[in-house]
Amino acid sequence: EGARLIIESVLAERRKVLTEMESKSLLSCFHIPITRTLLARSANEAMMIATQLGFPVALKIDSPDISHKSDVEGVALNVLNGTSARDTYVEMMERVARLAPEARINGVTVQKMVKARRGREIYVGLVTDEPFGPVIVFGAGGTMIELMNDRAMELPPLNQFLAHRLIERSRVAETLGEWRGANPVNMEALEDVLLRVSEMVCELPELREMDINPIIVDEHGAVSVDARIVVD
Amino acid sequence: EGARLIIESVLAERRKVLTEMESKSLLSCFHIPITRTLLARSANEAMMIATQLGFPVALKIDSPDISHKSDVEGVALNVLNGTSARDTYVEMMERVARLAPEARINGVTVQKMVKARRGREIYVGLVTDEPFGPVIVFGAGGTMIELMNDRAMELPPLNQFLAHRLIERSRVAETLGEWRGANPVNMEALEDVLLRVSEMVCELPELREMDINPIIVDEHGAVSVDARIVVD
Amino acid sequence: MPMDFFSSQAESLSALFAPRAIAVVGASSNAQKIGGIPVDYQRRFGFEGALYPVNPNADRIQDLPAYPSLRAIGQPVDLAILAVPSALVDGALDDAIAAGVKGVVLFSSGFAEVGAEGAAAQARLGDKARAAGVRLVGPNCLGFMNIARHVYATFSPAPGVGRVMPGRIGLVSQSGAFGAYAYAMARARGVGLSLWATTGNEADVQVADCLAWLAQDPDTDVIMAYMEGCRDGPRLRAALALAQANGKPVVMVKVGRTALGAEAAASHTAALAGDDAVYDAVFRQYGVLRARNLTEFFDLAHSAAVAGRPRDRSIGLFTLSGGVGALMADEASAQGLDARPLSEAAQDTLRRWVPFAAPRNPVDITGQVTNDMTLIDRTARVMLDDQGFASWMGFLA
Amino acid sequence: MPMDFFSSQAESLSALFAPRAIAVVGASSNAQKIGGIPVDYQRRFGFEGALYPVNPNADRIQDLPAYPSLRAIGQPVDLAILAVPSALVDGALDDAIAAGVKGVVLFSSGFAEVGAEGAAAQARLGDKARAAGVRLVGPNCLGFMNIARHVYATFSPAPGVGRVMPGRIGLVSQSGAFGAYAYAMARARGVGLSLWATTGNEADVQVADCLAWLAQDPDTDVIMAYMEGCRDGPRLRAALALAQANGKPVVMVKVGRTALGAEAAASHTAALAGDDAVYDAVFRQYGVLRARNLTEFFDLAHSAAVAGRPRDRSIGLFTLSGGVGALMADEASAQGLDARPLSEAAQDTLRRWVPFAAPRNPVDITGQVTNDMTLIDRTARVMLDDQGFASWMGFLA
Ligand SMILES: CC(C)(COP(=O)(O)OP(=O)(O)OC[C@H]1O[C@@H](n2cnc3c(N)ncnc32)[C@H](O)[C@@H]1OP(=O)(O)O)[C@@H](O)C(=O)NCCC(=O)NCCS
Ligand SMILES: CC(C)(COP(=O)(O)OP(=O)(O)OC[C@H]1O[C@@H](n2cnc3c(N)ncnc32)[C@H](O)[C@@H]1OP(=O)(O)O)[C@@H](O)C(=O)NCCC(=O)NCCS
Ligand SMILES: [Ca+2]
Ligand SMILES: [Ca+2]
Repeated sequence: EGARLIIESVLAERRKVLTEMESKSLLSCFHIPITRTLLARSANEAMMIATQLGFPVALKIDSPDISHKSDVEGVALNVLNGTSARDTYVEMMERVARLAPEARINGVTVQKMVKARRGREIYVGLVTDEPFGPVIVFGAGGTMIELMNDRAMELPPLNQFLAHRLIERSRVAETLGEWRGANPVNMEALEDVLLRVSEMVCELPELREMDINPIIVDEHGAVSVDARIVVD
Repeated sequence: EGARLIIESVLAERRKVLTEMESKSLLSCFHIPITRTLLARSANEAMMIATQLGFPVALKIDSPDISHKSDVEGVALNVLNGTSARDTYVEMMERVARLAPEARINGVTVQKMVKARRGREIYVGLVTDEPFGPVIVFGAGGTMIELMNDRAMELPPLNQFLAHRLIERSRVAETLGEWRGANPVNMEALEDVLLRVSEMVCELPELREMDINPIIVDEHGAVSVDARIVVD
Repeated sequence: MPMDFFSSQAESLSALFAPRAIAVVGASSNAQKIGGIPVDYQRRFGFEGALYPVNPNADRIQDLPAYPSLRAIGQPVDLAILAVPSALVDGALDDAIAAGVKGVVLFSSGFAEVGAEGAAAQARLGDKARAAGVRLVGPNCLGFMNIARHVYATFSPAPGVGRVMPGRIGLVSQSGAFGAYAYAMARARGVGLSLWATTGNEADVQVADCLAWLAQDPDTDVIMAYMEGCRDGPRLRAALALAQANGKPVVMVKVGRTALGAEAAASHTAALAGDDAVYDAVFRQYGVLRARNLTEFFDLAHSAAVAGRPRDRSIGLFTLSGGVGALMADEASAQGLDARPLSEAAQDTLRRWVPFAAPRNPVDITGQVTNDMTLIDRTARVMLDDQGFASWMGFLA
Repeated sequence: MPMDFFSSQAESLSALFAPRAIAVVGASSNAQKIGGIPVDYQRRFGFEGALYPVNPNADRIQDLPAYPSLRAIGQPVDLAILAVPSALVDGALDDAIAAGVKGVVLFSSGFAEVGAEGAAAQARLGDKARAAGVRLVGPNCLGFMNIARHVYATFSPAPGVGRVMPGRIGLVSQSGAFGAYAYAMARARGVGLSLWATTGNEADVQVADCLAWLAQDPDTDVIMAYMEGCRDGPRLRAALALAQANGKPVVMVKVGRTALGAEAAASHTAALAGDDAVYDAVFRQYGVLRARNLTEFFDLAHSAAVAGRPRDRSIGLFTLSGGVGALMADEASAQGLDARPLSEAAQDTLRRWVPFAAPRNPVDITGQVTNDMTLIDRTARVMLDDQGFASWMGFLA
């Protein structure tokens, strides 16, 4: 199905790292909720997509050759209106062309900003360990995750019990109940993400690495805001 | 001077906890940089102040009786234009009146959102220990700080060397150099904040607790976005 | 990994670990030489089966008739111990296969640990043994001892200094030196062992295989293991699952907790260190008790042998001194144990006996015990009856 | 806290810790009773000054003439040891002050540890002593011993079982039981002590005062301390600063690392536990070595006494077994030590001696030492010369 097609076309191009669009599409194939992400190929298209999605939006460079978008300033968050969406597109293309002249550029993705205010930022990942194979990782998300060093691990396959225990072992679990005036998060939604990642591992032996970071979870559900997948 | 006046008027009202406005004014007296924060007493005033400051802005309830503003949903971030500043004011006042009917309300403070994108969120605090007295705390800021458990401590008075060592001992120090494509932060600005907190401790024996969280620091400098001070 | 993999494994390892006839190839008349020691040990320590020294340059070795080759023995041999220089190993293995041995212990160094060429030679040995259905321990190992059956297929000087008692703890170590040191510690602490085995470069038999064998061994209740790296993740997981299913606690020292340790381990056994956090996940999954050092290794194994695994994290702390009680409380908390307080009723009982006692948990029954020694036993009973602690710990000085 | 505070302190404590004449109030003919033990110890263990038993109900105590009161002695008394029930303590202190003693050791229980009333009585005792310029150790303490001067102002049975050697380590403990256990450990480990002191409820003399005295004591090089809570933060900081200025390492056990431990400690000495992280900040500021348990307490003190504080965190690790080397590397890394590698030149030297050695750091010189014992010394020298490690650690089994 869809997932196989994505992976095969990436491998056919002799690539290993999926773009954010490709990564999110793969998550979608397994019914892991993602922020809708659309590709703009021109400044005007960026403006129109943004206006349809509703503001604020985030713009990110889309290139198979750039795996750390912020290193080339290829990320613009909180873009507030159509004009600045258009201007941001132009500036970003210029800047990236200067900083990464060799990179193939598909365009710029546009996505609605997720209100993270009452939500908690979560990390879900996959690493391939030698000698144990795939390992599922759960912990605090966001940009400071390395500092928090909050990585609970479990070997797939997961069931609901194991997924629950994996979440509980993380430090970020403390924030998932009633927390600073926010309601408890929808734990089932979070467990679902883990169960689906476990399915992905079983069905897609090509998966090597996966970082979904952040997943924003609140009382209503969980949504993956950024993702990066490596296959081989 | 100003600092004494603020503290004496708070104590005269038999209060111990300063409002955010009072706390930031106290920091200002010691030349600790803060985000400009103005008090609106009506919805229209909120709209006008916000328009002058420039968008996006943050609105927060201002009350001597509410020490955790988010518990009464008394914080609205990323307000994007004048109309929503006005509407937010009205909604917030209603909500707070419902959730904390006893609380005296001064109005709503309006401040410009600080672009934290390339900045790092820092916590600087003061605790009064029994038996050692005042202790200065430095670590990662933001809403997840308890999870990170990143609290380096030093007893005042600080000098530049001690302030530097205190910063270095924190885990967040790892992010203060070149970090994810961002330039190293202005360390001197951060050390300055610590030195000035140390001065405050020496000159204001009434200080019991202080949380400046977050201080947003980048290559250009440091600015205190939220603060809470307790005196006695 | 299907479970019947391990039952066929277990059979072939049983022939290796409980041989009726042993040959020593490279046997020496000098009982101090690597090839002389196993001959000496089997004779002195009461091995009850047949023993055949093999050495083309001698007629007799340590009062036994010597044979020029394994084939020349003309009698069934279960275990061949090879103690010849690496260049002669390949021929000796051919000889062993031709003689129909079931297992081989290969002491010789000069294989994977010395580089790519050695690694290739080692891989060929492993393949050849597997093709012939012969189990191979080593190379570059210190062999094994089956304590109950007086089998000493090792050249470690440790049993020469003094032997450990037979017991119900099995010990397997990838490193020979670590194994020898642990053997000496077991002896010093009076810990009895069933099997002691070292796996060295693991051309065939891995730590995981020994774990699985011990998990099925009726003479073993508790398993101690030392690992530097794991060659076959699924095999290790299956072995740990078997031990868990059979209710045998596994106490594990796995080096490489830190980058520096992993590097040191890798330079040593040429095994993959892997991500230590993943080992932790695996160990948690199968209830393995992980020890950080030799003291913990034996403390955990000893308490597991005496009392099994504690049911949960609850612990009652007992002391005669509030200071030591606070130290114990600190350590228990830091280790994530649950030192929950006694009920008010139980506290009242203790206060009735000793008005100045600290009766919560830690319980400090104070120096009053010097007047009344029964307080220790009585207090322990009150604590266990009241809270049903999974563990209880007393400091009586 | 001005530094001359401690020099006047030090004088008054010197009179207490090095008395020329001792009186025991509540002295008993029964050498097993709390009031009989100090009389017995001074006589048996060679105290060279005058000794006066005080007991209104006896003429002679343990072969010595007994006095009905301190005043009745009619000779100068430096130290009065009070071993009378709490109700008699106030009168005994008046008597001591009237008799012009310089210091008092007060064993009796029944003060702050039993509640508010006891605390008030204790505060009055402290005030009275301070007003009179008399130093007071206790109440609810086990007293002190000045090992070099054969002063045994204690009723701890520990020295009765066997005495520690005189030495250059001073040990002060808030808890009597902890102090007694540490005394026994010092004896078992052959660690020599200068002063041993317990402070109990600290109506006057605190752990901090003893630290400051030891920091100035010419017979003490290293200070071991056990604390449950600190009554006077600035005083403790000043004392630690003094020890640091005088170059004397302080090794500290401070209970209350965790909430549970802090609670246990508070119920014990009624002292404020405070925020443990602040203690850590204070200890770091003055270079105090914090130990988590009794083993670490003595290990740290012993190495500080032998070699002082290491200059920095660099360490050379040496082993004969790669496995143990990896264990050492793990622990060193986990403790934040810097096990930096040897230079290529030094590694080449080691490889020339032992081709299969692991020469980086940890250095594994392998079992080759059995052939050539000089390898240990030679390798250590290469390591130290090459990297100038502040610490070096070898595991030779
Ligand atoms: C295996 C090893 C010990 C052999 O070394 P060695 O004892 O010096 O070897 P030798 O050449 O003396 O051979 C051993 C004996 O085999 C005999 N021998 C020679 N050819 C033989 C053959 N084809 N078949 C059988 N025996 C033979 C020799 O005569 C000698 O007996 P002797 O002592 O009576 O003369 C050595 O190569 C080695 O690997 N040592 C390291 C072992 C180790 O550390 N393992 C890891 C532990 S963690
Ligand atoms: C201090 C304490 C030991 C006294 O208890 P005790 O020995 O049973 O008390 P006694 O009533 O027997 O008095 C002791 C001696 O003083 C004598 N005495 C009585 N009145 C006296 C007085 N006014 N002056 C001097 N001596 C007096 C008694 O005759 C007795 O001597 P004896 O044994 O020869 O008859 C006890 O009150 C106590 O506090 N014990 C706990 C100590 C402790 O644990 N400290 C903390 C350690 S960490
Ligand atoms: Ca080894
Ligand atoms: Ca005590």
